[in-house]
Amino acid sequence: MFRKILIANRGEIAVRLIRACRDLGISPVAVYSEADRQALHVRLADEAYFIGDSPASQSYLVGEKIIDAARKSGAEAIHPGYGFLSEREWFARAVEEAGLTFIGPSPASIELMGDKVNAREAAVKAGAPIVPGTTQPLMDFGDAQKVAGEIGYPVMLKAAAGGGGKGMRIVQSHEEMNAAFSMASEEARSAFGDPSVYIEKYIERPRHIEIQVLADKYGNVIHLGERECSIQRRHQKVIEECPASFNDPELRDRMGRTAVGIARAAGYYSVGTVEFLVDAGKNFYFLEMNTRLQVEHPVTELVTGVDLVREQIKVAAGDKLTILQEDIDWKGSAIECRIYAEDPQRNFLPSPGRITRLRTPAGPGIRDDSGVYEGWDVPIHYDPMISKLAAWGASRDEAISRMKRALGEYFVGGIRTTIPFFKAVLDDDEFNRGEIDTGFIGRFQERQKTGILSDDTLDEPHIAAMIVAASDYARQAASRTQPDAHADRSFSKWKAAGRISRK
Amino acid sequence: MFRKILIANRGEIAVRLIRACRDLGISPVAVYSEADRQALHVRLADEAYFIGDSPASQSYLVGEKIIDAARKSGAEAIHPGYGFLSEREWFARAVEEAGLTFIGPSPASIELMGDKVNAREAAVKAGAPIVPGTTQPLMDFGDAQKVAGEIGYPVMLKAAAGGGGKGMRIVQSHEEMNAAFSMASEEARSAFGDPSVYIEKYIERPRHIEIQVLADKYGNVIHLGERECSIQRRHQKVIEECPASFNDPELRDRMGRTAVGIARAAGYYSVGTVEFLVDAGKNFYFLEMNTRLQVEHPVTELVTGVDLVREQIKVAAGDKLTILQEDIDWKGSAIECRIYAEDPQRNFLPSPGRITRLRTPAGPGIRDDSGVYEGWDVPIHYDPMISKLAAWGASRDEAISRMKRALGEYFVGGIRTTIPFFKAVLDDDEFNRGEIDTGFIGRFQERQKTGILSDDTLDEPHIAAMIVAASDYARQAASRTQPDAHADRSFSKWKAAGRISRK
Amino acid sequence: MKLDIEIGGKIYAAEFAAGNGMARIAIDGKIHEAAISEPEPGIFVVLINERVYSCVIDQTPAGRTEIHVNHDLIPVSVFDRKRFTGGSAGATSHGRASLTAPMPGKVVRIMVKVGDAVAAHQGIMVVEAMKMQNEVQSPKDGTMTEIRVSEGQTVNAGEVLAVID
Amino acid sequence: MKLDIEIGGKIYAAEFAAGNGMARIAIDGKIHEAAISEPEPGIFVVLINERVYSCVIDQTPAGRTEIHVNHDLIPVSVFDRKRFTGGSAGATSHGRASLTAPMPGKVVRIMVKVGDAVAAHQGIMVVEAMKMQNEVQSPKDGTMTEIRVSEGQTVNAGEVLAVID
Repeated sequence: MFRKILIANRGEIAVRLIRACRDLGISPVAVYSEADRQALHVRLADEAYFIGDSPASQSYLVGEKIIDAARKSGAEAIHPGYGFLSEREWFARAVEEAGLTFIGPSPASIELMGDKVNAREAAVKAGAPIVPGTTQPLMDFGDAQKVAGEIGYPVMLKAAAGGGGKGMRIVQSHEEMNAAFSMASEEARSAFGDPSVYIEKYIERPRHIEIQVLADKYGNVIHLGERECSIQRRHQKVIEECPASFNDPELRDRMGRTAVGIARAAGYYSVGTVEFLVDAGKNFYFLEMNTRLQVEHPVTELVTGVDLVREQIKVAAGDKLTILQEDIDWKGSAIECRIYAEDPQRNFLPSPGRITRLRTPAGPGIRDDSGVYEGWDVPIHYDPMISKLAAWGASRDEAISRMKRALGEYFVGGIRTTIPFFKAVLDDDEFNRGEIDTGFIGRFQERQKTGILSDDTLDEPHIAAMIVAASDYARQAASRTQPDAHADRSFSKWKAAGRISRK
Repeated sequence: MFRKILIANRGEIAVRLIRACRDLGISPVAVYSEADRQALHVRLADEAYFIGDSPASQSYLVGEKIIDAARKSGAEAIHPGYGFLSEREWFARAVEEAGLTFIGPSPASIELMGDKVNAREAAVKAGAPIVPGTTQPLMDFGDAQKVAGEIGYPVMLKAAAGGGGKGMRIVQSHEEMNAAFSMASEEARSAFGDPSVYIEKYIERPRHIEIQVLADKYGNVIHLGERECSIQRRHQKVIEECPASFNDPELRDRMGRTAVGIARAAGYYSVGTVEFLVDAGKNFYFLEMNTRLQVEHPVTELVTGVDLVREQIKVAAGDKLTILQEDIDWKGSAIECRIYAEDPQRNFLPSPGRITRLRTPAGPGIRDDSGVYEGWDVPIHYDPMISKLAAWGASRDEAISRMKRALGEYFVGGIRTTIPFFKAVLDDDEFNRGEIDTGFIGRFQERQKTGILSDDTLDEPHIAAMIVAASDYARQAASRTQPDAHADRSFSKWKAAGRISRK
Repeated sequence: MKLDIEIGGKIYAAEFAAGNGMARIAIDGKIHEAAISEPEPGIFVVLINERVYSCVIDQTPAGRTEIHVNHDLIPVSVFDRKRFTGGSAGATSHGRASLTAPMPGKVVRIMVKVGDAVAAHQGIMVVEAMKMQNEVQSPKDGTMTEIRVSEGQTVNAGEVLAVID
Repeated sequence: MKLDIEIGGKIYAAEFAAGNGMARIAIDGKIHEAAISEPEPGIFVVLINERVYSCVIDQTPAGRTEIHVNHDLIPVSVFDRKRFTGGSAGATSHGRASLTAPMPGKVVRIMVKVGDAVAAHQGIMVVEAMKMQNEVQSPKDGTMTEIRVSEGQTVNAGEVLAVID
């Protein structure tokens, strides 16, 4: 086993990886950019190396600097997390050439499966059904218009190198293609350093369901079942579940065996995710394979009890899988909400800035994988996700109830987050019935609009708000006239004197 | 199902019960004493009723005030938690007479099983083996000396009305009996309002293992396996595990069936715990039954996936058990550390006071059931437990690793806690091998004493401490000479200017 | 203390008194009483008829004071009656329109030049934050008279990016 | 800045300088350099040779400053060399002994009266906190000359309860 691992990432996933290292008795080494000097992952690591200016292109995407830091620290392995360099074949190769272990699949597997275009070809060879579309990156928007004309609108543009909704665009018509194509390639370049995009037929109201696979270097491949990731806005997942809300063990088995077949065909080892679209008739189509740890891995961990990061590190160290397919059982139900620094009331506009207050939820069934702390300035340079909140329950209903409770306890001050949005989604009937597809959020937002009622009466929460506002105002007025009387916690004096008379 | 439940408790268990209410869509009502005006359980409830002065005897132990608050609030049921009034038969009866539901067993069951002396008689009738001793409260210390002489020293004095180590004393000889008897009865009176104590043979190096039972009002009784609670200091549990470290399903089955038999004989419903001593030969002896929710219930919840508080509330509402014995399976391993406001370096002396800082752990496998927040003054009046930290892992080793990681993340400033003590215990070889009995802590403390080495060299943590101390000193010196220059976060200026030059 | 309190777009005349852990507010002649305490700085527990309201006073990065009651944001502002001047007169545009940054971020592309004619909803520039690109569009037909930022520049939320006449 | 720093019972002469996110300390002629920042008030991140030390400066209820490094308590005190007077001379007892409260709590029982002869390790009173009773014992043979508390009284940690001559 490794003694020291360098974590080539930031935010919540760096914290998650640091925790996995601690659980295995491995010393975690962090890297950080200018904007992340005081980041949580730096504070929790044993060592921390500065790797450059704030934009990822000058720090977290510079493989050379990261390998250099690994060498200096004496780390034997590099964990890339997700995003950044996690699916760059050249980086995996450079790590191995530097005599270090890349904690992920082989460079050859990344090359084959990490590129969406090659992956589709490989999946077809492995017998998996696919959605019609190109298997080659498009040259320009004219090329895109030509292909789209053949397979018929609507179509989807996707980054060849990426995932997570970046560089992804639905195109409804010939006319929209020009603008959409340039936005998609620019986002792809900005997010992954590669502007290539490809195209595929857009299937309406599909479920987005993925299979988690786990494989060692000796050809043992298992799957850990599905995750339902249909709840997306801007093609980015925001809520994930395990099992899928239709909870169909027979479908799980069929999809699982297909995913294992694809992984096997790619000579795959490490953790990986095979993504499918599932239509209303439960037909599934291979979408792509993510050759890395997935953001939403916690829901699988909660339901199977398998620590995916631990297994991934062990496999990288050359251990054989000790878990067989028949050891995997799925108990209860888990759900994850991605807490983003975004304003749900302003169309999910990014909301970076200082977190003035942070109260995180806890208690039965709750797991909070956070990358921030009170007082932290969420930078403009990186992904807006500040935390992943997950809830487990013996049933889907129990998981939802616990998630609602946890969202109620969660408070983030100073910036806007998606917490209020999730509260509303979890109260939604369609959601509770499990009627989920990738169009859910759009329909949900329509329902929300019609549901808003303006109410003129002052109820008790309003009275409470008025009392607090007036108290604050009075305190400030007092401190203007008597500056010395203004203590940090001057209301505590009330407490001291505060024998509240009651009947 | 109830719409509103009054929670007749405080601290972490009140918070736990509030969360259970939220999960069931029930409105939680809190009660609070003078010292608890700003307590976390008050802040998290929907309603909060003041019930008197700080000493429990004037607030949390006054049944009348609590029933009064329940009436005013319109609650249909009262949950007593553990401790306080949870095992007082008269209180359960008064609640029912007030037309409310007591969330616990029937008054008759409490009377029969809650009193340790009656319980032993009942257990014997149900065929359970018991430890030799009295079945009647002792009159005075002379009486105690007489009985102890018959069964042979060492003996154990125990509060007839209580649990949790209060009013418990090992007596090694005739001479110690006088002092021990009066301390034990006084503690019993102070903790439970009843000075009665009884006596039993003290079995050396036993394991303290208990079985969780769950029963409805229709005669359905199941058990949820054992908890290992041998790690005790001052006869109070501090670390609990599920399963027991020897993990013996056959023994679990035998003890489980015995516990179910005892519960059935007592006409028991609700959750309850049957405690046993287990000797080296895996013979078990009935100790007592706790007719309430147990402090350490989370480890059972983590391993079985059953929410015990939810089941308890449902049973109280008249629901039939939907879980059968064969539905219960035990997955992985869980461990709980009770975080006490006590100073482990000063023989666990109570350490009440202001919590100046609080950083709680999170991430995979971690559950923190806390009753406090940063800024809270831990009162002198109540139990010193501020939180229960639990970790789940696929194996006992994984659970221990995760617990160690979580303890490393946990920081409580301003007061002393048992966190450093737990870190040392979890690093102990005997503990890791599972060589546990109720004498573990004593032996562990002896090992610790011999292991302390004085080290004269300044290593990097010492240098870091010196730098921080010097920086703080310099800042204070600067603010004395230039008061205006002293901002709240003046070191942040360093950050702003802080481009640290690196090679 | 006489105050005007704006909540939900309506302004209420209020009379407020506090002390000894209690607060009293009269609104439209109706008196509301509450126990109030501040367990953590800026966090208040308000008890009205034994019902618990956890209130947080918070400052946004833009400097605006916000109050959350049981974690729901309630927009409320207080004016001293003596000082209240009757609503802040936001200067109206009179045909001129400013383009402002919708969020903190970086200007990654400017698609027009000063002097260009622009149409309503035409994309003027793209601001990127947190890997998301947002197109800032013209609110009206007109002429680009001023561009105050350049490509690559970091901007704050609300900062004026350009002016259209 | 020249300082004397006491750590682990030993006093070190140190020279300290800080600024621009860096700190430098010379101890016994050896220079240590660190990057230092304060992400939260009172919480410092100190990087020495890229190794991370999370340091918390904390104030105990008794008012003592404490430093925790990676959550382990490290007892350290700083004296300005100019002001340092050479160790606080804790007044020795000269045969008199004070009994102090070992923790905040309530006096629940006093077992002796003024004038009583007491023996070393004899129980003098019982202080209760958090449902735990602690017997306060006499440190020596002697006579109880003063009892400063009464049964039922609340006491702070370190408060003098009684004096034995």
